[in-house]
Amino acid sequence: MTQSYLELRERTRARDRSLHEKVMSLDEAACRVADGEHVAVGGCTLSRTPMAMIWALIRAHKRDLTVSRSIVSTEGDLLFASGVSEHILTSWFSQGIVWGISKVMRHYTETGKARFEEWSHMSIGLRYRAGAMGVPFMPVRSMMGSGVAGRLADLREIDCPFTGEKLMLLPALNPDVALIHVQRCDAYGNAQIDGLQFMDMDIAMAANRVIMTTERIISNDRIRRAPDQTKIPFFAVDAVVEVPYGSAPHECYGMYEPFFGHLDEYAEATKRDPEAGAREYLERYYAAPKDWSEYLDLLGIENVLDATRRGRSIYDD
Amino acid sequence: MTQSYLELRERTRARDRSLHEKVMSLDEAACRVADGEHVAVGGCTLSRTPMAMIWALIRAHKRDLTVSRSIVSTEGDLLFASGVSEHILTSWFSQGIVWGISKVMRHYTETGKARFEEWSHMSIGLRYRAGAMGVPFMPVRSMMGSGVAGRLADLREIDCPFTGEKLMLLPALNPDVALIHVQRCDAYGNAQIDGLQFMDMDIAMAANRVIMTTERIISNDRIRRAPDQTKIPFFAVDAVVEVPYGSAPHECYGMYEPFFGHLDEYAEATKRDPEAGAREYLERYYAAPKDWSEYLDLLGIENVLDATRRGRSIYDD
Amino acid sequence: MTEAPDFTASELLAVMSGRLLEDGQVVFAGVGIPLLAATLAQRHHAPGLTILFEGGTLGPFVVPGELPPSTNEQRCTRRANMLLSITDVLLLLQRGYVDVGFMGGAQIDKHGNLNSSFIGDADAPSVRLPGSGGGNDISSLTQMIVAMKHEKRRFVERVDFVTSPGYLDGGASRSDAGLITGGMYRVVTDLAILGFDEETRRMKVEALHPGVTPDDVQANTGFEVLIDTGVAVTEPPRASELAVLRELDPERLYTS
Amino acid sequence: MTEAPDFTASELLAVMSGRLLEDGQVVFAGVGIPLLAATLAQRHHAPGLTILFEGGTLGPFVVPGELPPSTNEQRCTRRANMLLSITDVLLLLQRGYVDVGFMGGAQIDKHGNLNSSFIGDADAPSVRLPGSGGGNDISSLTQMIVAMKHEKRRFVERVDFVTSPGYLDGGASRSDAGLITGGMYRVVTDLAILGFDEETRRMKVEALHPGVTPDDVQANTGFEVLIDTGVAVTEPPRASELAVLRELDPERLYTS
Repeated sequence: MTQSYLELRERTRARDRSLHEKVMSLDEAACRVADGEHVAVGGCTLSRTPMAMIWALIRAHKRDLTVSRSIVSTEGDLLFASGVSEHILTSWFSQGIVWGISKVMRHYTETGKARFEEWSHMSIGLRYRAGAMGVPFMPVRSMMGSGVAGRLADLREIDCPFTGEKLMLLPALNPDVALIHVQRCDAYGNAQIDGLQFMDMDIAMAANRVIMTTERIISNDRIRRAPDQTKIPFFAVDAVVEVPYGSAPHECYGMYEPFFGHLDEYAEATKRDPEAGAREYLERYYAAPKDWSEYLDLLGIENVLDATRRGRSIYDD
Repeated sequence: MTQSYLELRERTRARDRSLHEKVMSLDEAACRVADGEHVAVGGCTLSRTPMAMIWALIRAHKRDLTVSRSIVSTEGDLLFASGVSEHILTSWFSQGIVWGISKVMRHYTETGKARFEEWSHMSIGLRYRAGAMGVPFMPVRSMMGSGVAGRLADLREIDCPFTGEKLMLLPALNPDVALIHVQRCDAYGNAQIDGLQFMDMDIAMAANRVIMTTERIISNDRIRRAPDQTKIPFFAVDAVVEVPYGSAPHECYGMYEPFFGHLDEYAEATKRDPEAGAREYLERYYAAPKDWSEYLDLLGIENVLDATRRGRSIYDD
Repeated sequence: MTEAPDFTASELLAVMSGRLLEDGQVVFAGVGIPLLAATLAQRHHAPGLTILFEGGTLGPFVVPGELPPSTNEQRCTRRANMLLSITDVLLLLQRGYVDVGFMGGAQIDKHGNLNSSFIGDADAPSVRLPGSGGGNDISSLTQMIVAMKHEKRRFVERVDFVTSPGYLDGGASRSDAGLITGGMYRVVTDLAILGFDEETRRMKVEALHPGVTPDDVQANTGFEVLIDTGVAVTEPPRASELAVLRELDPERLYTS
Repeated sequence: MTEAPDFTASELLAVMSGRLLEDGQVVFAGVGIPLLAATLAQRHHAPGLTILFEGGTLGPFVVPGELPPSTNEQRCTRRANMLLSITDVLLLLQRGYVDVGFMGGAQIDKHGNLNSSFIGDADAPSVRLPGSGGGNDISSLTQMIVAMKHEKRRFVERVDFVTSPGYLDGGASRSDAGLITGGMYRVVTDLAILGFDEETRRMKVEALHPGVTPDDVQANTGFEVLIDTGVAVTEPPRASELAVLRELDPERLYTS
């Protein structure tokens, strides 16, 4: 499970870490993900979800991806329903509390068609952090004594060599690929992230490959004028794709809020027959559109404007 | 050495973590530091050194302070020469490479009058980070096999329970007090830090008490309008002191560069007879002035303006 | 209670649990009733209450009528003092900056263990629940307040699965497992406020809500619940408290 | 060499070590000659060289005539791509993002161990040196280039103290100690460029600077240095390289 240090170092050494342009299309970026890889997803629940990249992976018919994310929402349903993933590692999995428990998640996990591997929220964050730091584990004081830890093989309990206290050791997680969506980055991948950071910085530094989608590509000059605003450095990034509204129907901090109407429809459509409902949704919103703009067109310009108005309101104060 | 977790939790629980004003004078803040305590110093070498607070501690004749800092410059000389500290924990100790090896550091350490406890730079940072995270240790892959590690009792080498690799475990460091100087914070202690962060965030979160000096106190409204710019939260801060040029003759990012002329004079003055030279310097710049403004007056308005012009030039691009 | 204003069970939960939060405390609140109750307390009697959200928000003021769908959207960050990464905000619990954790619950047992993962056998569950989220971390590392509906199927002898640890098997079993801090402090329901016996760590009634009898509580609890004779009775929700609640959640998003 | 321009020993060090840095690499550079040589390489033949400084700077362009007194001042951050905390920039070494570490040295031994802590007995040193700084971390975690004056008192059989590990006792002793990555790659002096034997990990001459004989090197080295017959000779500093150097450091801050 945990990568050997020499393997991690060799994979990192082999990457092109030079300052070079890496702008490409969603489809080109999708080719950078191989079947069977571990894909870490940035953002959390309905926020800064790299939805356009997930949309592209589903359209490219990827298979057997292991997917990890702090908290999984509708994108998890769709990764199961599309057959792209049968194994998701997360701490909480449902569309969002106001919509109740995800019927799609329930259907795929309760029938054994797919696996929901549950870790505590902080333990997932600390596993990415250990991976980002280049150490094989991180000590933690939670999880002990719980059923959650009881179902996880890859844990160790130790007595602290300094204090004698009981501690849990969490294995480092170095994903094959990380998918991150940001408000802006330059053509090299230097990224600025406004508002909530979630686990994105640790995920990006831990991963062996980073595919970054961005609302806008800005100049490297602008990055260099405020280097203390850079959250992810260029040499950790392998692909940059400019995708306006790349998190829709989820939110992107300060730019647009969730498309609530659409999310209500989705919940309704997957309530009675989750498998068929999700299939129809995928057909309509994922397979049918010829590109991302057509997908946004299906969401509806009125809804785009409404989500944008609400999103920008964070800066009204 | 390492604090027990229950003791750390109890000390933190007992702190007033409510949103309250904590603005006070340098002298009042100095009363918050007791003889014999472990004081962690923010900034690095010549940058964002909480010089005004150190100046106040020396004027208050503190004794037996154990002082830790990422890299120690002239403030370390003066802590030794004033008798405030006989034990400094750091990774590098001298005024700065362009001035050669500190004669004052050499005199006090080579005569055994004071102790310079040497750790690697990253290991000090990881000790603060472990303290900030509330874990008793942090694993690291450096220090092994070196003489630096050989002289440190409080280390453990282990075989990784996941990979079998050899690792060094560094004990958490939770200082009694942290001294941090920032460009701006509000009356509650919410701090924004421009430019280089050094280890200040981890130091602040690890410490059991934080004394924050700031170039300027700003409104809580301004903090709340850009919460993603806050680097240290109010509830980790116990005292706020507004001190313009609070790092002089060192630098404060974007506001003023080091007072090079003054630092050349200091190096010259402590070259021949380090002990006497430092004593005379302390008499003139630390004991004599009636307040910080008079200290700045001794540095000279021309030099203040020159350092300021150079400091602001970082934003000329 | 005829002179008392009408209110829903959820509103009762929000009011009663909000009263447990004191000015100056730092509370780590989950979405739903906890978020609402903490915001109510902040508006009503604890203006200096510092709220933390799992998404990475420190000290916000949630705007009335703009309740977030989870604790991870920008609506949680209005007027916040600081935004942190998820890992760093959760680490504040481990470091000890938090006074109380505050969550909802799906299933709880007599020792205060919470289950939000599986109904039935974890290997072949009849219902797969959404999971821990930060629940396991919060309940492992700080004093907990839980707000939940008081139903026999939710208050069980032993939870099907321990997602968020309470006192585990009671007695000293929690600390023996390595959880040497925190623990279940109060369980607030629409019938009563419950705590835990210092020795056995078994659930006991601390106070009954107006008009509720000990038998009502026992009848809706799946295990023998401890209750002293002459136990205290809570003060019914005030009009002022309900007014704030309804201003915060006009669409009854959390309080239907 | 009469047609060659004049230069100081420090300038020779900067030019020769700068040539070892390749375009597209990520180099972790210390202050002084390393900072100067990396900046020279960036200006002269490796525009895509990414420089990291210990203070927390990623990918800057140092401004000519504004050399910093250490790697921790704002002068290090001009036109940088990112600023990180000290701990996080050093962790980039451990994570493996760095191709080469580049430092000066006070004392080195035949196995490439560096001492910047004590001259004499560590418990009663004749000279207390400034210490490791990031040196121990850099040399423990990545391939190293060291630039230093070639003097007998600096090139010793065994350093008084191992501040920054090279190959420790030679052979496999470095990896046996737990340092399974990195190691000394090149030592650049004013006389020669030296490397280490793959097997014994003993210092050997890779190339001599123009006009320098094997005897010159041995005479200035405190241990038997390996040298093959017909060893390569380096190209003398070019006017173009010296011009950049003198533009960067007009006050001869690092190159006096």
